[in-house]
Amino acid sequence: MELMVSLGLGAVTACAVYLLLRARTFPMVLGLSLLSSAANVFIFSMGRLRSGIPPIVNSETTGYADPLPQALVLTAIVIGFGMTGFIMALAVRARYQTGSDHVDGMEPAANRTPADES
Amino acid sequence: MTLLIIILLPFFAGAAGTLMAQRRGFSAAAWAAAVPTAASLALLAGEVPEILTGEHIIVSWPWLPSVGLNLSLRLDGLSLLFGLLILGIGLLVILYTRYYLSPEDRIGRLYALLMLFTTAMLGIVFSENALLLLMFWELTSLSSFLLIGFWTHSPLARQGARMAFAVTGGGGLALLGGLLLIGNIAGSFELSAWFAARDAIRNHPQFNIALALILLGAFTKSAQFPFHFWLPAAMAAPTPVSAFLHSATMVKAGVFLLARLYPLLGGNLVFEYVTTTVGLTTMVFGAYVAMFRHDLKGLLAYSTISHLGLIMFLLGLDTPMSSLAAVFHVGNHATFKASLFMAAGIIDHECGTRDMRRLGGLWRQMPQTAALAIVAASAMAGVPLFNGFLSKEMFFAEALDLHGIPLLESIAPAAVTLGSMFSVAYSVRFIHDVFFDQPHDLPHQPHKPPRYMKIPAEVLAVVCIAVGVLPSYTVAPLVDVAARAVVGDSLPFYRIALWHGFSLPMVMSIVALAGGSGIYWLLRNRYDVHLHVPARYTGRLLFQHAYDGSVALAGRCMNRLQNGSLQRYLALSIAAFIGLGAWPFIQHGFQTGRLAPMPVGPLGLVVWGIAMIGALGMVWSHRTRVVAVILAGVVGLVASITFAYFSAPDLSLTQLAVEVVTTVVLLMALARLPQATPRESTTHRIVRDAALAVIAGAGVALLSWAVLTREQDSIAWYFLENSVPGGGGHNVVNVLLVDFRGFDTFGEIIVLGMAAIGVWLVLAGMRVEWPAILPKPEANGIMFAAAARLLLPFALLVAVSMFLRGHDLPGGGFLAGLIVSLALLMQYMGEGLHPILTRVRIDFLVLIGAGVLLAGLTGLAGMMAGRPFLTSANGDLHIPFLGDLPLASAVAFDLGVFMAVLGTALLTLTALGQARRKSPEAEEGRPWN
Amino acid sequence: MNHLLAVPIILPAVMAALLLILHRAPIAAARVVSVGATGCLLGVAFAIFAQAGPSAPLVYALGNWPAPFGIVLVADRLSALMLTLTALLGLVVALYAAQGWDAKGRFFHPLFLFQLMGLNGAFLTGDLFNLFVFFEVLLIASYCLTLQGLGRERLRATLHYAALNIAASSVFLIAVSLLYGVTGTLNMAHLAERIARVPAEDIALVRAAGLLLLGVFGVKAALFPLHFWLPAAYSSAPAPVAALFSIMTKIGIYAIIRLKTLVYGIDAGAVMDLTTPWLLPCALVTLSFATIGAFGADRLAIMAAYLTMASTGTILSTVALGGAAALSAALYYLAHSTVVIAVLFLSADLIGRSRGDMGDALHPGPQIRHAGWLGLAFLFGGATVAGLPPLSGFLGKVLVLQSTQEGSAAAPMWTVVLVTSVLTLIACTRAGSIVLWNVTEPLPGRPAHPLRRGELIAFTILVACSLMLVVFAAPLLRYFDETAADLISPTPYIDAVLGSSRDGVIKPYAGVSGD
Amino acid sequence: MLDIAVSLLLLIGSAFLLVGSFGLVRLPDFFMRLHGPTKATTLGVGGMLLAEIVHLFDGGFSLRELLIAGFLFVTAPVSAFLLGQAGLRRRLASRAPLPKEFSG
Amino acid sequence: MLTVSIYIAYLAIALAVACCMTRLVRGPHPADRILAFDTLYINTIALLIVLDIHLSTSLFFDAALLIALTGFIATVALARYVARGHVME
Amino acid sequence: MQGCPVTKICPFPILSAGLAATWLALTGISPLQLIAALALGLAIPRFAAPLLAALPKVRAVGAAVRLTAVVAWDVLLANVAVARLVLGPSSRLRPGFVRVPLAVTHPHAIALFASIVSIVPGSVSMAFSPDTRTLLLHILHVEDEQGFIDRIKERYERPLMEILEKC
Ligand code: NA
Ligand code: NA
Repeated sequence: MELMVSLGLGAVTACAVYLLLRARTFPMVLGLSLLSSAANVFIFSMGRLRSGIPPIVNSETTGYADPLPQALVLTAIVIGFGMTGFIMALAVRARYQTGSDHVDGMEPAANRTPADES
Repeated sequence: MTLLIIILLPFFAGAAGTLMAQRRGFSAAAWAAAVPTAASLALLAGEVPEILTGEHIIVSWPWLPSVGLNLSLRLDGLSLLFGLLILGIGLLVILYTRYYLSPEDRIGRLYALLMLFTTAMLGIVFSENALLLLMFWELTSLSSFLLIGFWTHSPLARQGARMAFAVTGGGGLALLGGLLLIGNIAGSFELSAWFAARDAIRNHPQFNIALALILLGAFTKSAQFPFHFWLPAAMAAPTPVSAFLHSATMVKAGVFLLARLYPLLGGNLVFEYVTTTVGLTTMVFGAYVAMFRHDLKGLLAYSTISHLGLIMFLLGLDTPMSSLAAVFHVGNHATFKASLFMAAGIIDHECGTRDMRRLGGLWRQMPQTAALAIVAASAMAGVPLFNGFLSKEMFFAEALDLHGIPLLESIAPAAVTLGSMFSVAYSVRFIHDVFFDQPHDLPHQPHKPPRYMKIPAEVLAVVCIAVGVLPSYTVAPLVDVAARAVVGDSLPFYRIALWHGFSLPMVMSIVALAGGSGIYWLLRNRYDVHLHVPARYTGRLLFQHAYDGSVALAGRCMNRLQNGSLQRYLALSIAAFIGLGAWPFIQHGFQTGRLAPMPVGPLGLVVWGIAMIGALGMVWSHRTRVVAVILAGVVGLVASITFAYFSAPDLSLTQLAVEVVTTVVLLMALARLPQATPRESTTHRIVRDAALAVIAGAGVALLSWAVLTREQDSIAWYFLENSVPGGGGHNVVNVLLVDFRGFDTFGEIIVLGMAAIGVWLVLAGMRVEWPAILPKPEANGIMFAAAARLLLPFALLVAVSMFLRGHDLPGGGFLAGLIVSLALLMQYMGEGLHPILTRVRIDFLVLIGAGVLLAGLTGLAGMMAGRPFLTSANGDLHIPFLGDLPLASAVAFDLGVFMAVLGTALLTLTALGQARRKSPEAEEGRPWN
Repeated sequence: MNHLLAVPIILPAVMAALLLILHRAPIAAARVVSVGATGCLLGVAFAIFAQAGPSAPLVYALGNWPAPFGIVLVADRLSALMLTLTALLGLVVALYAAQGWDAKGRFFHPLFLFQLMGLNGAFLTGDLFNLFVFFEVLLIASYCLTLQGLGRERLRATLHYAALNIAASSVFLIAVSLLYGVTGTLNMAHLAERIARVPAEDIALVRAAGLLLLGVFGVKAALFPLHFWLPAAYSSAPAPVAALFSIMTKIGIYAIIRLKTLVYGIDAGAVMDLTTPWLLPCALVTLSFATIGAFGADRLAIMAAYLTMASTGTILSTVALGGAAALSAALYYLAHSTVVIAVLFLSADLIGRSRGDMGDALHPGPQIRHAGWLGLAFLFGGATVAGLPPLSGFLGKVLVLQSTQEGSAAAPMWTVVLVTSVLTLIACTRAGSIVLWNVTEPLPGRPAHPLRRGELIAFTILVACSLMLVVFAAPLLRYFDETAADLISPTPYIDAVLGSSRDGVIKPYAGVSGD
Repeated sequence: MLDIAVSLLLLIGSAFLLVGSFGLVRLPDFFMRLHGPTKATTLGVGGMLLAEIVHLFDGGFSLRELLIAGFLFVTAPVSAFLLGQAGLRRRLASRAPLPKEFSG
Repeated sequence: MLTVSIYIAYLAIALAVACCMTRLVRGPHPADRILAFDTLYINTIALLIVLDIHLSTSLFFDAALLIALTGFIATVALARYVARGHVME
Repeated sequence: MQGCPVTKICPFPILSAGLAATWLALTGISPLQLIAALALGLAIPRFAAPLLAALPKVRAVGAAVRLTAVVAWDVLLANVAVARLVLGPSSRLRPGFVRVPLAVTHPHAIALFASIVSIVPGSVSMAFSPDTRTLLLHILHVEDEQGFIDRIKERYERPLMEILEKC
């Protein structure tokens, strides 16, 4: 099971990185969002994997999964959500302002002559 | 203390005074500058008798002992000579400046800068601490920069200023390096300590590097070939500045430095060889070029270069008398060159040009000026009875006395004679072309210069003659103590006199005078020097090309490297992270742990399959963006199931809710973006990105695999043990969030709130506050609207339940906030944003602020009780007949979290919803059809 | 219980929250709150500065949970120094922005206060994950502040800035949790102990986490090749924000110092010297790259941005060489560069504003108003940053060179530092002579943006600070030496955080509650 | 006895869940596939929820599982309706002739 | 008996998920994929319930409830987006 | 009705009861929770009132229960029928769009009717005409179009009108 989680995590990370490197804002943001999901699962996995023993203290159960990474993931999920929303809005505004959704704010044709920037 | 006053007086009294006095006119400003300078001079003069006895004074105040920087000053013969020169000529320059400047010039500024320079220059000559010396050294470069650029409107001035600063300031940094190296070797920066540790320093392996750096500093400052080019360019400065800085004083700083360090450096073969070679080359080269300058100041500049070379040559030689000659010539050159500059300034001032091709016959209009110039030029040419002759004679003698310097030994006598001939030639040209030749279209008829403008030059001319005729009664004692400060007491018996009998140097002088006059005659009549066009590849032009070229190159480099491409930045960053992460495993190898893995169930396989398909599908289909959003939802769902399966119900719930909100946010953004991604990546880029992606993915997989197979040691037991007794909750994750690590959560809701504010800010200009026509309720909308309305109260109920039980069961403020947000989102979607916003008038910003404030105040409550921030309190409230109601202060904190999350989600959704869509239909396209 | 440590975090947070609640109130109120709060922060920072010096590090256990279980705030000399710098800069920026910049965007003051909270939190926290949270606080605040006033360039720059940093945040999470996975703790002092005793088979993992953290902090510090976001973001940010950002790269440097000297600071064989093969070359390349950038810059603000990066290169290359003297020099240079870069950004703004449409572009333009004062201001900034005596830059450079004289790295270090100094000097003179001297047209009749008194006060405070770095160099250097000594031997820090008895803090995690 | 009831309900639920999802693959056009989830929802999830209710029986029934059913019964038709709208508006391929007047 | 039927249920759910994934991958139209996504949500609810029965807990109930309550919002938003090009007026 | 204290405190009695029941289902029954259920049942509708104003009033509870039973039964039967259709050869299927003229007028009643039709396997509500007088259904297998329309109107629409629109 651990191996599968690792492999899945690796696959998601790889896809995230690939999307992150795209030239348009939308896939790039999807990549960021996916990357933060991967990071979340990674944090979670650092508490090791335990099935069926949530860290809710009661008199019957004696075993509990590690609660600390869970708390960290919760924080990370929420922060990741905020960041995704923010950068998505940024992408929307950049498109509105520049007319292009290229991550560099202009269509690649114009991009080939860097001299005209200065 | 006197020394310190001498140094600081010009700047602190003079600079401030002149700036204040300039409103009252030029004379007031001049007095304000002159009085402190004169005071300094008087103070210094007071020290003369003591120094002439051979004493020297060292005073020291600690400043930064750990750095080795102390306020240590030294007054000995050498610094006395230089000090008198600086202050004396300075005083004359102040007077001269008063009449030189035009009424529109800001004389206060010029004086203030001159005063700054005076202080800096005095600082150099009086420093006993090498670092202190360097500080003043760089200050002279800075003030020189500002003085050359005084006429800011002139491109030549700006260029000259920059060039001078680049060369001398850069040399100063090299000098810094050299001094630091020696300081480190010696363990101190006090010069006396260096001299004491002379042998240890010179035997240190780093000594040669230090020497090279020091020489670099000295050569740049004293305009030695090939660093000479800044000095002619510096002639764009006002003439008083040229007279003061660029002939008499600042350019002598390099020479001074080597003289000052002579006890340490002298006799070192490298030092001797390099210095003499560079000096001699500079001397001949400068003199040669000077003959062909048409500009008076240009001629004088190259002449200065030549004479500096001469002094440098003398300093390099390892004989006591050569050093004496060097010191002597410093003084002589200062007097005649300053005088010549002043004369040139007067001519320029009265005729409107400095071009010798146009000037001529001024003997008649300004006989006094002509007489002054002839005296000074004769001194420059080395004519007997003038001071220049004396030192030049010594120079010839030294050049004939080179022993043990292979090549130079044979070349030097010829070279010095040749150089002197050139020197005579340009001196003759100066006098003849200006005062006796015929003028050619002068800009205006020359008139008599003001009386007081000539006085400084006259004083200097008198000095030239007095020293030339009666050396023993004038400067001989001063030169003697100065030379002794350089070479110590090894000075043999000698006599500075006009007549030493008929000797080889005498012959050389005669040859030089005759040959020089002959050369001038040839230049005039056979070669017609007035038609000469200066060479194209001067050092100055080369520098300018190099300068412009490197600025452009730097700009181009940056445009290529820092090219504004996020893709490149990200790729490089990811590659860097991969390298960093992989490095330890390359060093130490990769090891998995020994923990037995959990068995794989069919369920695991299925979920794993969904994850793989979802993630890979996102990559595969990312061009059709809405599909990528769907698949992102799938991946989120898998994450949620994973959390649920591996005992993290809180995570699972939060992930689910967040995923839904994220999907909606992504779609709302997508509605304002193109619907499809064009195919534009080159194969090369795709391969590169895929490679990075696969490696990064593999890395993360390996890291997690390595940890998942290892035994775990952790502090986590503490939370399980203390959650109920200390935190008052059974849900350890929630207790962690609101209590053990409540501080994280406090920061996190602030992040969240700011993210929403960011969304609001970013979209501010796109906002449609109120649509002109409210969209009509659509028939097909009633399905969703009805469901949304019906679900609202139940969703609120579920939220309340999740919130209240959160401390003991999965749930809590985050989740409740998200559920309420979703419930309201349903209303937005069902009835439209604006109708709902009018009915639910919540200011989300206030909600966020209130949430943060509530969380913060809950934390502060603990402080009121004398406990740290965020200390929780909990207990059971007993209600009769009903039972115990568990209460924890953390619930209030969680309420703050709830409010902040709610405010954030709603603000984000509202801001996105209100943002204008640019012609949605036009952009919609239908890529998926 | 010394509540002083919590104040630099709570005060700005609460004030910012209040300002959000009162966001419809006139901006004057926000200005008063903002300036007042930063003033208080400065006082508190000084108090901490005074207390952190003589005694062992101050420790504050949040929620009354003992370290390493709960989150602790720790103020040692280094933290106190950073707090003071932040507060100082905060006050200056608040004053400067209150003259009108803050009205160009929205929510300047709450965002600004949250930014200060994030900075202070990052400097104070003793917990690695909490450091992540504060990084996020200060990052999101900085994104929003960079955006103030919007505009094409800002949007693009912020998008790049945010994208790179959000990606780096994921790496941060991975690295922190990896450390937790291997060592089972998050408290930095405790991590130091755990890492020192890590079994041989875990060394690679622990180092990998450390190096990933180095990379993450390198992004914040703008260390080559992770620096790419900086020039555009800093040069397009509003001036007061850019001035505030001069402490933002320092947060990365601070974290790297902590990482190197505390978390990986105890002698632990192979794990020690985490940064060795990487930090020095990267820092030197950063310095060179940045200097070339400043040299070829076509705007004052871009030049200032590259000079920010150059200061990172100088400081980190010094830190990389290690040793108490080098650390002390690095700290002095850090303090110096924080102040002077703020000076540069502010003077670029003042000059740019007085040149009308030409702005701060390095092209001949109109005569600037108040040329004397502004010229002096720029001269001061340029001379300081170029390392001209007797200003703080000179002293910083001397200290850096002196402390890095020994060893095989000295030659490249000295070469790069000296050559880049020359280039910086040339770049500054070039910029100054173009902007201040090369005037194409006389003074425009009506000044678009007059100089305001508050701006001058803010500016003067900065200049005074820079001068005080020279005047009080001796006591400051003593402080830095002590700080460096503290950093070199972290045991007292660890003892102060963890207390004396710490057996059984870590247990094999069986997934059961202890009894 | 209870186990048998639970098993039975589980099997019924599973069967209809599978049929619903199977329809998703099997049926030829979008509009026909749209019928799948309703089956999966109603008898599929419904059966399983009943199974759990019975499973948790301890003298009284726990009714909270009914909440899931209730929410699903409210939401599933809405999802289907909006998906149908999407199909109509985008005029997806359909075996039954698409009505003109409803696709605007 | 119960165990066997639980495993049968798992198998059925696995097959159902496989069907969903097939449709999700094959499309052809985004609307098809949304439909598959929605069905996946429902299958997940079923899975969570069976897990509860299997493990005799109610750990997964909350997640199932939450999906039932809010999962359709994602579906609806997606469907409306495909239909009209936006999520809300 | 205006000013009646009961309606003022509890404007949506059925909703309140449903909420209270839901609360108890979620938390279990105890004295404390009973009070909480009551409080929330009353508070939430009041709190959400601005958004609930258009909710229809239920007039006939008995009819509602009957309708529920009818629908449950139909769902059961239809599931089996449709399962056979799905598993059988798909070429045999005759899908079709069917227009159902609506008698109910209240938007919620219309929505409820459309939902019920969707819940019962074999038919899915697709769209309303702009005047909401006609409901478009997609039928998986059309045999007797008019009979189908009559049946659903009789079995679902009439009771709905009785429950929601009898005023
Ligand atoms: Na002439
Ligand atoms: Na919770």
